[in-house]
Amino acid sequence: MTRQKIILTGEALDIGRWSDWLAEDPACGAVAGFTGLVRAAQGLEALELQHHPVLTLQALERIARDATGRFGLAGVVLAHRHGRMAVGTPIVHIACACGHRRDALAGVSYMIDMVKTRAPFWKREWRTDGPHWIEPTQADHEAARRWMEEKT
Amino acid sequence: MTRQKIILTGEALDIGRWSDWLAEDPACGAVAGFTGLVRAAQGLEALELQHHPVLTLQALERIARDATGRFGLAGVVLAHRHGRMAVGTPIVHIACACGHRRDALAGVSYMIDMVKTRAPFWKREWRTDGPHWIEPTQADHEAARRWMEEKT
Amino acid sequence: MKLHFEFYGPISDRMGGAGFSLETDAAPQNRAALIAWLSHEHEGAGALGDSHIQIAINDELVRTEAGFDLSDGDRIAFLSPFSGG
Amino acid sequence: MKLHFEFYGPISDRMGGAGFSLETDAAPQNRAALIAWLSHEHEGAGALGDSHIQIAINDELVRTEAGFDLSDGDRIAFLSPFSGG
Repeated sequence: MTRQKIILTGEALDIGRWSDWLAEDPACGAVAGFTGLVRAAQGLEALELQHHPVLTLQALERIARDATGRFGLAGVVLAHRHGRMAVGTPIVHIACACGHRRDALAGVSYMIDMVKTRAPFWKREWRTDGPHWIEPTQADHEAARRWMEEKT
Repeated sequence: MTRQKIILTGEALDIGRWSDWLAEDPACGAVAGFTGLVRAAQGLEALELQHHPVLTLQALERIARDATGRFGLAGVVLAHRHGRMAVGTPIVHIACACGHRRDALAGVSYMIDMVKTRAPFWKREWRTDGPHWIEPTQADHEAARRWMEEKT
Repeated sequence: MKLHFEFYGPISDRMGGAGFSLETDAAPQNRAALIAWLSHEHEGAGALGDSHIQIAINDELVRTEAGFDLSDGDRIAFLSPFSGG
Repeated sequence: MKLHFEFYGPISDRMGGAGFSLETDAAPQNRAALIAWLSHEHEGAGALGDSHIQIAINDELVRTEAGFDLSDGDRIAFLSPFSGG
């Protein structure tokens, strides 16, 4: 009976509204969240996130389902932008609600680690000198692998 | 140059506004948060949080300062209610902003663990059969101790 | 001299409320002596010996192993183990 | 038969765009043969051999070790390593 919202959109993320929605469940004493935003950098004009028309949403759904089972979550929000975004724009928002803080926080960590390397997105920075693809870092790959190894 | 808001109040927490405020810093690509709420339970009518008129705010300030130094945070919100609260009411809200997700998430975990056992609050449930003091759990004590041991 | 006692959290139930004041000519100079004296005056005070209870003098936490030097009008607070969040 | 190719992420730069279509009478039946054939047709296609690039056929990820059986009109997508969030 998990409450969940999985959103893939080209529009601005409506973060406040989802947090309120998650906190409505009186059985949940803990709501943890994460928002990733376009970070200012020298010469950065915009960040572009490309996605796959079918596989990306499927991957987000699978990540949310896995987190729900693994951490016993009562509520999940996983929202991801695509398209071109200015500095300061939210790219991804994740929130987990459940009875206790440990599981809510772990659920958020798990989902952001998975979204970084296991969801079909491709990130491109538009800088003053042109476009540059951004690859996930080695640390990103290791973070995802660690979760796979410590199967609960 | 950390931006910070430390709030101890008997009024409802204004969570959405602080999250927006934290996300305003364009140097921060990551904002993590946690909200603890009064969880519904059989016979629970209200939760009461008592505090100390001087020491409680000092402790919150110290916890935020320690987290800022330890995780290199660029922005911190630590807000805690006192008084009597109905089921579903936010008790504590924590948010951390910084360049990268790991530190933001760790900062939130650290602060909630510390708030549970190192800030002078006393929690009392008002149930249909009267008031009951709530002690921190063994797990709460261990969580706080772990942070002390793994000094960075 | 007059000393003011404050009780926070569960210990306040044992002490019958949030606080009281006492007069003395010979103020106790360490935690054990303080609790022994309070136990004379109040039957629940034995519970104050719990090592998890912290003491603050005039709104400042003190390490009580070293003893302390109380003055007229001091406020001594006994803080039950914390449970926030 | 006609096959449609799609390229996602950095690999699309190497392949000169988001995709193209090709005709063949003998469809390749495994990843190595597919890339060898594409390399004939397009000079950037060697880069598709990178083992981190995943393949989806008709919007379904496939494990390419086992080989595959392509049909007329199939869409074969090459997905560069993901970088979300």
